[in-house]
Amino acid sequence: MNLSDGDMATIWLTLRLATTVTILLLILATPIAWWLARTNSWLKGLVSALVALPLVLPPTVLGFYLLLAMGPNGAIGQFTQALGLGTLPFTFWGLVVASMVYSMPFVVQPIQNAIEAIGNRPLEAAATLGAGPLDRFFTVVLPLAKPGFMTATILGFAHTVGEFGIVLMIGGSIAGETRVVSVQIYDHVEGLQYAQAHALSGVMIVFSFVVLLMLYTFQRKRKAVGMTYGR
Amino acid sequence: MNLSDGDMATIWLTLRLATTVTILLLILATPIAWWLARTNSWLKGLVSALVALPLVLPPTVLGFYLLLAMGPNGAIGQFTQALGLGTLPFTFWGLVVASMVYSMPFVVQPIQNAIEAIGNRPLEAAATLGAGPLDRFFTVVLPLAKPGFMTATILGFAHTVGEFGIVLMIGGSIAGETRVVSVQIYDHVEGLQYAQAHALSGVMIVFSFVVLLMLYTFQRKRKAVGMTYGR
Amino acid sequence: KPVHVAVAANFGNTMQRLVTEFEKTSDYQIALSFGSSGKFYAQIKQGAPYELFFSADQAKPDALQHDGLVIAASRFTYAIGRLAVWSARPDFVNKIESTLKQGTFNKLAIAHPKLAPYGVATLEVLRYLELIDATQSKLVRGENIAQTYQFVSSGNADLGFIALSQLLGKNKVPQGSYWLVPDAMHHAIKQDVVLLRSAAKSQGAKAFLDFMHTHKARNIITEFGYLAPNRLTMGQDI
Amino acid sequence: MVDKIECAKGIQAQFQLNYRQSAKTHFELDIDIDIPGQGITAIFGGSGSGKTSLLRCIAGLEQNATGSLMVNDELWQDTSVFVATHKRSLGYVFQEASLFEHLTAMGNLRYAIKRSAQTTNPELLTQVVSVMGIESILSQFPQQLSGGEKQRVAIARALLSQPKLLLMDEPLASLDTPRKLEILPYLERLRSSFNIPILYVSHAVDEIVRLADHLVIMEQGKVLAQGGITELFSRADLPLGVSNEVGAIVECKVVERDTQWHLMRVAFDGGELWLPNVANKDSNSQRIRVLASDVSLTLTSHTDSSILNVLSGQIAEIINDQDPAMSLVRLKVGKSYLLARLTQKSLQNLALTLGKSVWIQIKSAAIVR
Amino acid sequence: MVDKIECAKGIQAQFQLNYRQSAKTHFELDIDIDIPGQGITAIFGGSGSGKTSLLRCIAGLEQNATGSLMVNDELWQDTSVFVATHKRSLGYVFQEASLFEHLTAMGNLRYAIKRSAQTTNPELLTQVVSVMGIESILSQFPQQLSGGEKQRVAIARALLSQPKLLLMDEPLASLDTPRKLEILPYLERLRSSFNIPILYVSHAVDEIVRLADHLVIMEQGKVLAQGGITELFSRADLPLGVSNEVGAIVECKVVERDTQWHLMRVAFDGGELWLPNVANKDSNSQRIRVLASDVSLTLTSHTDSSILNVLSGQIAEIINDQDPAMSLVRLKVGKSYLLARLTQKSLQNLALTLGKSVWIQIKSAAIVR
Ligand SMILES: Nc1ncnc2c1ncn2[C@@H]1O[C@H](COP(=O)(O)OP(=O)(O)OP(=O)(O)O)[C@@H](O)[C@H]1O
Ligand SMILES: Nc1ncnc2c1ncn2[C@@H]1O[C@H](COP(=O)(O)OP(=O)(O)OP(=O)(O)O)[C@@H](O)[C@H]1O
Ligand code: MOO
Ligand SMILES: [Mg+2]
Ligand SMILES: [Mg+2]
Repeated sequence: MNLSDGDMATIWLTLRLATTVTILLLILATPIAWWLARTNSWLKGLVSALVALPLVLPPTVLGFYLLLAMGPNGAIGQFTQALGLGTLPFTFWGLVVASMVYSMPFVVQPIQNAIEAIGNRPLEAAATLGAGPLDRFFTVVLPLAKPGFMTATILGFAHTVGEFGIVLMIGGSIAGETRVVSVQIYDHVEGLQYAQAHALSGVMIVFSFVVLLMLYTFQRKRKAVGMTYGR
Repeated sequence: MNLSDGDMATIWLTLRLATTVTILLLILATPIAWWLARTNSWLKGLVSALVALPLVLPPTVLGFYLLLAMGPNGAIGQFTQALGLGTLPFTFWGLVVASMVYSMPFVVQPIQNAIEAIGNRPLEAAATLGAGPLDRFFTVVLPLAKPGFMTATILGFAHTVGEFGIVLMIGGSIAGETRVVSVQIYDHVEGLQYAQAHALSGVMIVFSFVVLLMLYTFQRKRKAVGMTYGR
Repeated sequence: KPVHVAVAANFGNTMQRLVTEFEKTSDYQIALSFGSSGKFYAQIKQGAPYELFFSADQAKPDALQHDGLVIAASRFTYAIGRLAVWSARPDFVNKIESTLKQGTFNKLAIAHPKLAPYGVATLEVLRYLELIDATQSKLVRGENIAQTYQFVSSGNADLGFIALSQLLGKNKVPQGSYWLVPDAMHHAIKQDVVLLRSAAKSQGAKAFLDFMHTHKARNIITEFGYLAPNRLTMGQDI
Repeated sequence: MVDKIECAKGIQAQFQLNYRQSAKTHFELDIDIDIPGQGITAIFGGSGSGKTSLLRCIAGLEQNATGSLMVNDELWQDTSVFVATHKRSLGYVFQEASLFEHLTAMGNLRYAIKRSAQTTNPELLTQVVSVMGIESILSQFPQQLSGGEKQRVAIARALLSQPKLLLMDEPLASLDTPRKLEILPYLERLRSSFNIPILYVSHAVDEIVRLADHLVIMEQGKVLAQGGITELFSRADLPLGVSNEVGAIVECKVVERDTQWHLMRVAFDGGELWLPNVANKDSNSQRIRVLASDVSLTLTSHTDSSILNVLSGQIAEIINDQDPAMSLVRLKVGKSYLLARLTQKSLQNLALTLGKSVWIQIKSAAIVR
Repeated sequence: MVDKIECAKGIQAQFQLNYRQSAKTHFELDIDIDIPGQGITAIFGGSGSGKTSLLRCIAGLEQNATGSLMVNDELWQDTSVFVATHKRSLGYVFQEASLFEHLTAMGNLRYAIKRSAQTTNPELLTQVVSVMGIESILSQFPQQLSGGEKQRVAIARALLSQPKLLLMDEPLASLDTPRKLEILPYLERLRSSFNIPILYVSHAVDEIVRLADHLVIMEQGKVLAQGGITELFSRADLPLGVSNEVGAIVECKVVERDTQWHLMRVAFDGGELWLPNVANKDSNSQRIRVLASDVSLTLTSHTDSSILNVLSGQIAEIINDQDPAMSLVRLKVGKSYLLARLTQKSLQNLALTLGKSVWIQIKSAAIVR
């Protein structure tokens, strides 16, 4: 496989980005999903709609608006500047924020559904056994909602890896900082360097396939213990 | 709002595309999700991984490979030509197929999770009451897995609306046939016609927001009846 | 620390060659970003850390100049694009005008006129040949000329107006058949470069701009299918 | 047992099923039963003995079970045939109510009615709903029902599917006695007026005695005993609950209904008994259970006692009870047998020995129907 | 009732809760109970009467319930205070087992042990596991357990959290009698050796009688009666199951254990009774229940009967039974009361009237402990 150093750098950056985004998304999306799953507030529909909204805009366009918002004159930009962080576009953390906005619904929704499916009873049982809210979350909600968290992780991670419209717009394809694999493949394809594009795509596909296969197979094994005959 | 006729045409086309893709995806993804949720076959991990795989490629690159595959020399192209259908790129149905490949995981995964969460018992109860497989599916699985189907529909639809890398690649931006809103907004942005871009984005956002809000609010109402105190 | 250069996608391959040559003789490193000119415009307005911007046209440098984000004096036309009609099939382009007129092809791929200057030029050619109406129903538009090229190369479109540079790149042997569109049929596709105001003091950027004026650079540009302007004057016609 | 070829009617079930529980342990069901094709067969056995598994096999819910199943001439399963659950005309009341959570109570009932092979008489719905006492909760969703309410809706649902075989897994376990006393007679009537066989898992001996004609006793996945209820219930070696539930079952004929005292006189071949009248016009036969602990013996006949029923009989057998203080005495009364549970001390006091003639006292109030 | 200020010990609960069921119907719980801070209080009532709802209020699981709750001097809820469920030291055996599906049986037990306020003596685990008979299924997941097995694990789990208050919602409903007979004595021992109060929902009168000291009877969300079990059980106007479950509870002292006949002689203020010996070394007091249907009356004393226990008493009251054929007769025996259920006919035959002296016969075998 003739991967250049540049290709390798983008792979590492992509993994770093996707991992960061996925972890942060899980941390951020879980309380949102939890709240959405449990609340009876009228705000629920509103928040759900807001979370899903970024999806309907083309990523480049979303990226464009994020670029405006995070730029020196945008609301977010003003805020980050006031914090002394400078502006986010064209930095790794800018990519992180933008990817999070874009992949949020893929992480919130499956977790929310999984939490809803658990119902109240296991939580009630845990409470009567003396488990506080956090304890309940980690020992009851998390394991019982595992399929939802798995799905959220896979969709969130893969979507971040594959996304590039937004990344290109916010990141500006700066080698080592914001040029991720998707942008690199795109560049190869656009530059008609098909051999390189194929090689890099191939690596991505094979690598992702192996990871996904391992994930799914592991998940299947775990469940086989619990539900042999599905009583 | 200064939407041109061209803008309006793209909006209709987008709705048509997203609706078609979502309906077909639901029809196609449901049996896959069902199978994945219920099987103990070793193929399960493999199929799951394959379904999720398209996600990791940038849409444009995926579009590029689909373009090759659906072209006159590609495997799919040979097949469609043998069927006398010609080739798919630059046609509405080409967009449909490409969007389906790309949005498949967002539809399969939530449905699969929801079906898994139902468990066997409701199906067993239905069977003892004389409900055959299809009957069980429509009267038990579908209503009980409704949150999953909702999520699948919303993610699938919104993702198709927002998608554009793949659409651009396969569609060729033919007005009325393959030029959807996302492409149109993109064109506005790239062409520095920011006012038009803002107007069209605004329409998309407001429209989608209203639809999503209605969907979520309706879903919430329905559930409020069933689970007041969540026993 | 390298010089950040934003390059219109169509010039990507050429630019890589140029950079390789430049870095042979210079201590400066060049970091390239490829993309569409429209995107670069938006990014530069938001403070993108580029030092040089090689646009695919003159419109974006104009707009940036109007916004006061570039050093006006630095601007010049670095290349003039050339159009070709290409088919992946051998001999298909032999009698191109009649082929176009008779519509004996499935699709005609062009670059999106709104997005790519090659698209604008293509329309001018079609208008010149009075083929606008005849081809209207068969046009498919690529987001940029790269996509246009892919439409043709994958066999999905029989014909396409692409950049000559795409056929002549060092590492490619042109397949099929092509017709070089006479330059007289359309306005020159002038591609301008500008030095961003934020990089006014960048020695590396200046060195690279200087390199662009050298014979070596101009030879490469020509070799890749562009016209290199005779007199490299700032923003003026040749 | 009757010859199988002559009389294929009935339920012949023979199943093997293995549950792997962990690397070391597994549970094996291995049963072979032949039960009547009508009336109620009780399935009795300790927790984890395989009762639910047996019902699941019969319902076709355990795909991994091998064996064969004939239900009243219909072949439901053997090595080559496996009729899918939804094609077996059966009703199943699961151990946990298992209502459809997305449907109201009424929705659950309608689900069954729609899929019933027979058309449902609207009267049947009204009747079942009223016997189960669920009129007022029909519009509630399962999440809004109490434990017992769910169970009653589940029973109603199974009945409304009008099956040819009814499987009931502890259907009355979480119901209070008054409720049970409304449902039990209905099930009795089902038994007699429709000809459908019912398999009825229960831990409650009084329910079993009252309802069942036939009994299957299970232990660790195997059948310990099966047969007619009268026979099995006077076998003291079987673990029918505890020893003070032991008793004899007597089939009687009603010979007189005394309207003044609201009593009825029933006759069996060992004599006659007085018991509180029960208005069951449709049938003159009456099954009663006389608990061994309710029978006392005297050597002479007393007339100044509140005990109305005094029979004479002989001591046929004396069996040691699980409790060392007690003995079980089998009494021959006519051609029937009764059981008495006495202290060893009384046995000695009255010098009771095999063959001795005694007077047998049974309180009317103690007779269990 | 004792003055509340002097003796705040005990459980004072007062709750209102409204369930909206549909536009038209709703269920209202409105109760005010004051029960002892130790021993077992049974909660008895028809299906849907609000028993589970009451337990949920006490556990703090019904956020919408208003009212107040004091448990042995600790304030758990009033208008301004609401102690969260996990901070209330309680154990709850739900009506449906409600095990954690992602944990094995042992995992479920460990979950409770880890969160118990007290450190758990490893012996306690062994003991509880063995009483519940779940040694062999500890490695199984809930989906692999039978109904009764799940329930036993759930009981074990609640016990192992070593709470200060135990709420049990029909814990033994789906267990067979032998199993119950292993668990019941353990619960009895819990009552006596630890001082924790237990609220015990049950439909089974024998369980209640055996275990409970105190009784709360519910009907349609309200408390119909509450008080000591002896008192309530001899009140014939209460719907304690059915009339043939009516009986008197007598607290006795063991005065002699007869090893030859395996009997024991117990004394109460109305006389003495013989019953099969029970080896409960720790206590000399014995609670027995004498079912009204097991008591017969004679006018003279007989010596040739197998009935060992004959007491003398007077007729204190004659009450009409739900069954028109029967009467309940309240008998004064010493300072205690017994109940007899007789046919109206016997009443007439023997000319039994208020104040008349009679001989009271009770079989040893019929005495329920
Ligand atoms: N899916 C399963 N996997 C492994 N073991 C199982 C499974 N289902 C049941 N068992 C085991 O099979 C045995 C019989 O279970 P079954 O449910 O038939 O018992 P049961 O007689 O109905 O008991 P109960 O009265 O407690 O409901 C039990 O020991 C149980 O642990
Ligand atoms: N979430 C709810 N929404 C509406 N009504 C409810 C809800 N939960 C319970 N109910 C109603 O409240 C009443 C009391 O229910 P509860 O569960 O307390 O009864 P219970 O005494 O425990 O009965 P059982 O013995 O049948 O379990 C029932 O009529 C039930 O229908
Ligand atoms: O370089 Mo362009 O803007 O893709 O024609
Ligand atoms: Mg069972
Ligand atoms: Mg209840």
